Amino acid sequence: MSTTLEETPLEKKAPLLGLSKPWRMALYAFAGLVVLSLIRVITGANDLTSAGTVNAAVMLAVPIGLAGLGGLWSERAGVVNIGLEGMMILGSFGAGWIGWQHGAWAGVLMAIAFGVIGGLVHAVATVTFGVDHVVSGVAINILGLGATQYLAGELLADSPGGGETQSPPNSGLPKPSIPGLSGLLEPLESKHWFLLSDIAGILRGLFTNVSLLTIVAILLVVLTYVLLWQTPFGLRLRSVGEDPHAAESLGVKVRLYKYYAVAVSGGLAGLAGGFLAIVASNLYREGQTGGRGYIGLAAMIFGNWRPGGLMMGAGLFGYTDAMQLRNAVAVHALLLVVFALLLGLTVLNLYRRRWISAGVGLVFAVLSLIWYLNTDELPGPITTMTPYVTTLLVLSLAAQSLRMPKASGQVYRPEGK
Amino acid sequence: MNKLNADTARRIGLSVAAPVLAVALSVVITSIVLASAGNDPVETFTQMIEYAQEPRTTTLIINAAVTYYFAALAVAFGFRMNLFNIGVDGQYRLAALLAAAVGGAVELPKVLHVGLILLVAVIVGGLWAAVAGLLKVYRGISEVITTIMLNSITTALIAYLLTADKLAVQVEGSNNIGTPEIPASGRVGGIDLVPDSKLQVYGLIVLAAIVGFLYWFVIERSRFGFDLRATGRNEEAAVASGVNVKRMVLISMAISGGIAGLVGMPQLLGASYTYSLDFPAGIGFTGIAIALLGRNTAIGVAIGALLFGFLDTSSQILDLEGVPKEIVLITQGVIVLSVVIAYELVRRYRIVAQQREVGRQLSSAAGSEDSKPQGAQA
Amino acid sequence: MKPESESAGVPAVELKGITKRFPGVVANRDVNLRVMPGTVHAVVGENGAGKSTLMKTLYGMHKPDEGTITLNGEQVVLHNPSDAIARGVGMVHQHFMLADNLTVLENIVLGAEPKRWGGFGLNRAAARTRIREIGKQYGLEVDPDVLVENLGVGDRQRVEIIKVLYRGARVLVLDEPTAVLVPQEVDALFEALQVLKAQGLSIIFISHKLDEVRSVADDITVIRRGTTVATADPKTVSSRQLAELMVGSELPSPQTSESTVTDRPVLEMKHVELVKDGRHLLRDVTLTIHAGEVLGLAGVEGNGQAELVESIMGMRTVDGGTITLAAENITTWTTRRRREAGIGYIPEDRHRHGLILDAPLWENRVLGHQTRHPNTSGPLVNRAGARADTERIVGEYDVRTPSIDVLASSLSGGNQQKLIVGREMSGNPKLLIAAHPTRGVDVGAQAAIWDLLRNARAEGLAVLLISADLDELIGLSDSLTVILRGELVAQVDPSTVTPEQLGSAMTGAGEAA
Amino acid sequence: ACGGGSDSDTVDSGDSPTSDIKVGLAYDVGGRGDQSFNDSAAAGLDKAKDEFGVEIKELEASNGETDAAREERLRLLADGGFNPVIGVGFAYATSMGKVAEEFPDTQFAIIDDETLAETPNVTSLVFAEEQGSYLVGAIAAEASKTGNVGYVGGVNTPLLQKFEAGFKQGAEAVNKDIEVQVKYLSQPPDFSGFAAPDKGETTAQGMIDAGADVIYAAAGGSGGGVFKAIKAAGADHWAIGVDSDQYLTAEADVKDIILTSMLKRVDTAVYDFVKSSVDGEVLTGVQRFDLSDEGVAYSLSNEAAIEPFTAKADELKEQIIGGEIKVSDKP
Ligand SMILES: Nc1ncnc2c1ncn2[C@@H]1O[C@H](COP(=O)(O)OP(=O)(O)OP(=O)(O)O)[C@@H](O)[C@H]1O
Ligand SMILES: Nc1ncnc2c1ncn2[C@@H]1O[C@H](COP(=O)(O)OP(=O)(O)OP(=O)(O)O)[C@@H](O)[C@H]1O
Ligand SMILES: [Mg+2]
Ligand SMILES: [Mg+2]
Repeated sequence: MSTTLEETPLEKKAPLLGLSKPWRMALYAFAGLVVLSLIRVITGANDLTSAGTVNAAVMLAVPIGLAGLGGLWSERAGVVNIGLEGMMILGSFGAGWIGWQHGAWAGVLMAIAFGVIGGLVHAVATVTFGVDHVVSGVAINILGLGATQYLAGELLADSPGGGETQSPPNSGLPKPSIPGLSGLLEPLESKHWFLLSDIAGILRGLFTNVSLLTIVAILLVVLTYVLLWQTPFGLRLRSVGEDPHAAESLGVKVRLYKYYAVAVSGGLAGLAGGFLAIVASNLYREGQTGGRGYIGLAAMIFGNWRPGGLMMGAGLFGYTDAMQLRNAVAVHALLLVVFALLLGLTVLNLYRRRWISAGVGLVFAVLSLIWYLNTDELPGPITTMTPYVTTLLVLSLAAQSLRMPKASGQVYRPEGK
Repeated sequence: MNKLNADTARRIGLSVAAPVLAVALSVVITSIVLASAGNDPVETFTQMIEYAQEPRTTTLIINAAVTYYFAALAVAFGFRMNLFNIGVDGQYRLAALLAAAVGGAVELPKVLHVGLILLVAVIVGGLWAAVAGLLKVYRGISEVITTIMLNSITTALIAYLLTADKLAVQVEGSNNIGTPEIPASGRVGGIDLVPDSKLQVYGLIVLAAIVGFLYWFVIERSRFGFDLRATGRNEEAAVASGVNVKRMVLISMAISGGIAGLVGMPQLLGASYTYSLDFPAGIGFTGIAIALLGRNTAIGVAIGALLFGFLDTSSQILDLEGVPKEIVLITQGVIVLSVVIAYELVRRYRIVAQQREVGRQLSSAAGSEDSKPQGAQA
Repeated sequence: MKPESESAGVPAVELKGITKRFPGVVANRDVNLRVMPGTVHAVVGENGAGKSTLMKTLYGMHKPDEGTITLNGEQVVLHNPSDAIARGVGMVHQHFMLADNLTVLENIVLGAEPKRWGGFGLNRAAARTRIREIGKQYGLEVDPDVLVENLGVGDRQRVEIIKVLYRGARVLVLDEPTAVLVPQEVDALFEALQVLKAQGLSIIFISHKLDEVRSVADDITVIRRGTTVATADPKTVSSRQLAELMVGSELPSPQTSESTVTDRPVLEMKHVELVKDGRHLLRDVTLTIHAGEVLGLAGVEGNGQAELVESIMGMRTVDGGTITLAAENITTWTTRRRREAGIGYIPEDRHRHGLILDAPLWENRVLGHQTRHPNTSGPLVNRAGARADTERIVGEYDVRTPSIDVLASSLSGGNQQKLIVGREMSGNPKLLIAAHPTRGVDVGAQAAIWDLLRNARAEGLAVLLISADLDELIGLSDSLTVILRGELVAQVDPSTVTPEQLGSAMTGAGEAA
Repeated sequence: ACGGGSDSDTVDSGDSPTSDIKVGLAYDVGGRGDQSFNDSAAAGLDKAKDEFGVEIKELEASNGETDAAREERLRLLADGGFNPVIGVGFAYATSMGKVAEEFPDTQFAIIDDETLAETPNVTSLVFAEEQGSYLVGAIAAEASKTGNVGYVGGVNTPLLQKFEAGFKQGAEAVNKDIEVQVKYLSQPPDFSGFAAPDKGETTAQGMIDAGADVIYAAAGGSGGGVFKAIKAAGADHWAIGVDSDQYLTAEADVKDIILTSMLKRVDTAVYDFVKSSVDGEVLTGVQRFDLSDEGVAYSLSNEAAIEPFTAKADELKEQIIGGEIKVSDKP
């Protein structure tokens, strides 16, 4: 018999130039690089693609990415995790507290352990007691803060070089480079040639002074993809986030998988905190996380609950944050990048016949160009907005096809309970 | 009817059970934490309670609660239709800054002056929140992301505006910087609400009460509130019933932001008269916890605000007595959790009870064939 | 009717003395069921009779309070679905148990995944091969790599069955599998069942459609109020007799009496177009419904019925054409304004579109009538008015509930539906859109709803009826229109058409011929 | 102010350290153990306690708190018989104004604010940060080979802007073509800029990449990150510390790149104030600590490194003390 599927074909976007997805992404990336390079050459803001920027971007992106990854694990199993921030705080404290006494790796493990504890509290509340996920998350944020401050008072107050609000420094972790690469690329980068120097800069930034924990973080993203999308374990975990009753009817132990997921989520958030206290700086400090848990959550939504997208979200955030911290001139040049981006999107929207989006995009494009042309540098405070404004801009102009796991945020009650 | 009385008694019993259970649970957990670090829990609680009873402290608690109340209502308003306004923090700070700037720049008759400041605050808060609403409605971006981003953008914006060549004045000899002081006509005097206290309760407590009442009235009694709650509970059904969800999102976000705009007002008009670097921050986040604690109802939120006010204020005495005052944060977190756990347990019990009732009615109906049991409680 | 059959051999399934109590309800009381291998065994009964509960017991989803389960002669205790699956019992639930955002393959293998990488990885290739094999073997073909959300109901049904077969089930429980299928799909399903039967599988089949039951089943067990009251021989029993066994009352029929159609048009749609991303969801739809007329809209799900309804309701903006209600052009009106102008709407999915499950009944009464007397006065909700009117509906429409303060979620589906019907009939509507008004509703409630529709029609209401139940459609409609790929492709006369003819028109088979 | 650094001995040191004076001190956010501003105050208090045997009570502030909370903190101290009561940080200005009125017999002191100069029982302990910063600015310009120096501020407040202003003027006094890169790590009320070594490092790295070879880290706990970046940049790159002598307090592996530190002797101010109270001649009014009394200064502990620049710095110092150079406190 005929199926309805053939009669009502899927809504598919016209694929650009008939390319498959990976190639399309590569094409977009390359086009982006060309534009960036062009703007760098025009404005002379060499920091746009310098090794230093890329390196700093990675450092700033990792904790956000890890927190986001934590959010992803949890939400894929249907549990919203607003408590990432609290779990990160716990992690940073765990790392700082143990790190200075027993070494950085011990600190990392403690960060994960503390995060897992936070995750388990969340799991008990949301899975066992069926508490609203947001409420539990908010409570965990308060608890994470309170517990660390309390513990710091008890455990760090009399430590050498530490105090109630900070731990003594730890030894940190090695930051290896690919030998010889930097020397090879640096001359090329410093020529500031179109495209070639940019590629050299980016490669040099990516492969020199990379903390071991950064490598771990990237492996975790890959591992997450493999685990969640290529194994039975992952299928079960995701099914729990999509339709727990269907999963249950096939014998999947729904609550158990939720527990796994939320515990891993906590561990990853804890690791994100640990990264701050071991790699980004080498001590715990009160207030160190600075809302990165929330940003991680945003990066996860930005990335459409997928590891790859999440990495892009965190990367975008890290890149723009690095830019504003490092170089005011480059931030100013970013206005031109924004202009180019908006213009590109406008063209795309015209191609797709989305007239209103195209119009709005064009207006903002022109505005950013005018802004660029009429200023030499952005006022200091304004530059600190860069990552946030960019995120909003990209989100509001990109096509919206975000889809969260269907049962995310729903309190699951087993059949017959 | 006897059964009715029994029912009412049980209902009241149940609604009291949850909070009592919750408070008990959080006291126990806090005590364990305290005791494990060698602090005497009984003594600690006694100190806090005794301290809270001093007229001066009572006043402080009420004042803290007034501020929290606005914040929590702002968050709760969004929650009632499933909007998570994490941006109350940014909204109130921006609103307070601009309201302070306007208030400090003009001289008007008292009522007009105060009214103007409040109006500016509400409008600024509302518009700033509406940005998130617009992005949600027209670009489909989750308000969770936008409001998080807007909070940070607000901080940068305020830093930009709060300089001597923009909205602020630099007082000689001060390392602070703030907007020009609001003249007397724009201030709201305190009220001697607590006997024997030299301190006064914020005059804007009256406004808080009014807003609380309006909140209840609009949500529970008005058509708009019905639509709002319907949307929050089943958006698709609301759409089918004729609710324009996009409009509702925009309006609710704006109203939530408008209430958020009032958060800074007790402080601004009743105490500091200027928006300066040390203007209180982070109240928006406390508001989230209190809204959830108070289950998004006007009364519940008021109680939650008082509870948080009590904990925050009396933490000071702990410091003086050498007990780590961070314990209060732990108590707050535990309370939020245990309240919802307690409510959840009671809710489960209630549903089971209700289904049992329906089941009983149905089987008795089936037993007597076609007799209809409807309207049993008419 | 025949006495307890004493056929030879070991039964595939034997349930003895099963009792299952829920708080306040005895869902099953001393139920006995005996299913022989290689047979289709139908279980029938009213809504809430306890059929699903019994099946869930057999599937290990809950444990019976009393009684025993014997599978192939071996008495077993099932702690969870995995136990049942391991013993060859598979169940297709009344409501689809499929995760929309997972692929067909993922839905099928979930919980019984083929492994690779030394047991660590998910072996999709092996799964794909196996699914194709099953497809060929039983005639249940479906693309393993599409997302379930893109499937129509027929395909979903097949996925559910493959899911069970994939686990090597020998006993297949189908809980109301045909409620949402068109006749052709039902035929296809029954063909598949014959293949399964021939291979020695046992099938337990639950349905409210008694004709189907008689045509497909080898044995029938009737459950009434939680207990088995009779078994019947499908070859000898009539539908009417079966129904009487189920409810102990006369079988209602959807036959309309004489026509009440007037020449006063209520709803007119002219050349209505609905386009999304360059694709026509509705194309040149033109129709008229008169006062006192029931217009039946037949079509396979997903051919534009929902879009048509949503266009009339104003939940979608049309891209062309006009919609007129009682001579007023309402094309650009909001949903609320249209409702105020007199459109009632019984949505197809009551839980999603019709009710707020965690609100009390009286608030659900207000829903959709937020701006109208007696629910509201001015900008305020009139609680007293709304409550009084809810009492009226509960009384007039026989909604069985202890109080109007209970949550809508505590009512059974049939009673929820009656509440919705009552609500939508309130406030003198001119037009009623009724989408699947009796879906999943038992014969008793069904009859009541049919009566209500007939009465409304007699009072001059125009009704747009959409139903997958072709008997209902043919029986109630004054005129019938077939929708296919967003176009109205045929007009048929309900007094002469048969369900089979209608079915072919719906699938375009008639068109091609 | 009464002269002398923290190492000047006092007459009381020989006596048995008991005193019936109770000193109350209310910290700024961060509290004791912040390795920065608050710790400096704590050091002065500890010293006074050791030497005079005064009883002390320290209370902590919370993030984002209201004036009412600060008020209550001061009140609790005054009410508890603590006299004098010290408020660390300008945030106490408003609250101290009110509480001082309620307790006219208690002597209060506030650090970093002089708006209460007219209140008789409040002593203002303020510093000429711009003067000290001027000197390290000059040193930075002298030490820079690239003609490009950096200023990393923790949080963008008027107080930190004084550091920036002094640094710039000092640098320009030595080399009028010098390029001074300026960056604040956070904006109030986000005070994380004092606690974000990672951001300090990123920012410093950016400044170095843009040509800076000497960076002044006026960023509290974030300074550690700046030192790391300078260390990583290799020879001929210098960092300048702030508040305390960071050559002595920083982590061992970075200390050698700390050229000098701009000392802001909060400890001295607290100590002197408590001492005056013990002595029965409590300091009142505005107590300004500047170059002339070494309330602000630049440190000499990295002897070999600073040696080439002391001559010029000392010359400028004399000119400032002598009034020939006026250092503005606005950037
Ligand atoms: N989990 C449960 N908790 C409490 N009562 C339940 C539960 N499940 C079913 N019931 C009750 O058991 C009775 C039998 O329900 P069941 O779902 O088995 O009916 P059914 O025969 O499948 O009806 P339908 O034809 O509508 O599917 C119902 O009256 C219902 O109230
Ligand atoms: N999980 C459950 N817990 C408690 N009661 C339940 C549960 N599931 C169903 N019930 C009760 O069972 C009754 C009937 O439920 P059920 O969903 O089987 O209704 P139905 O008549 O089959 O409706 P539908 O036609 O929508 O399937 C309701 O009264 C409901 O209260
Ligand atoms: Mg059923
Ligand atoms: Mg049912």
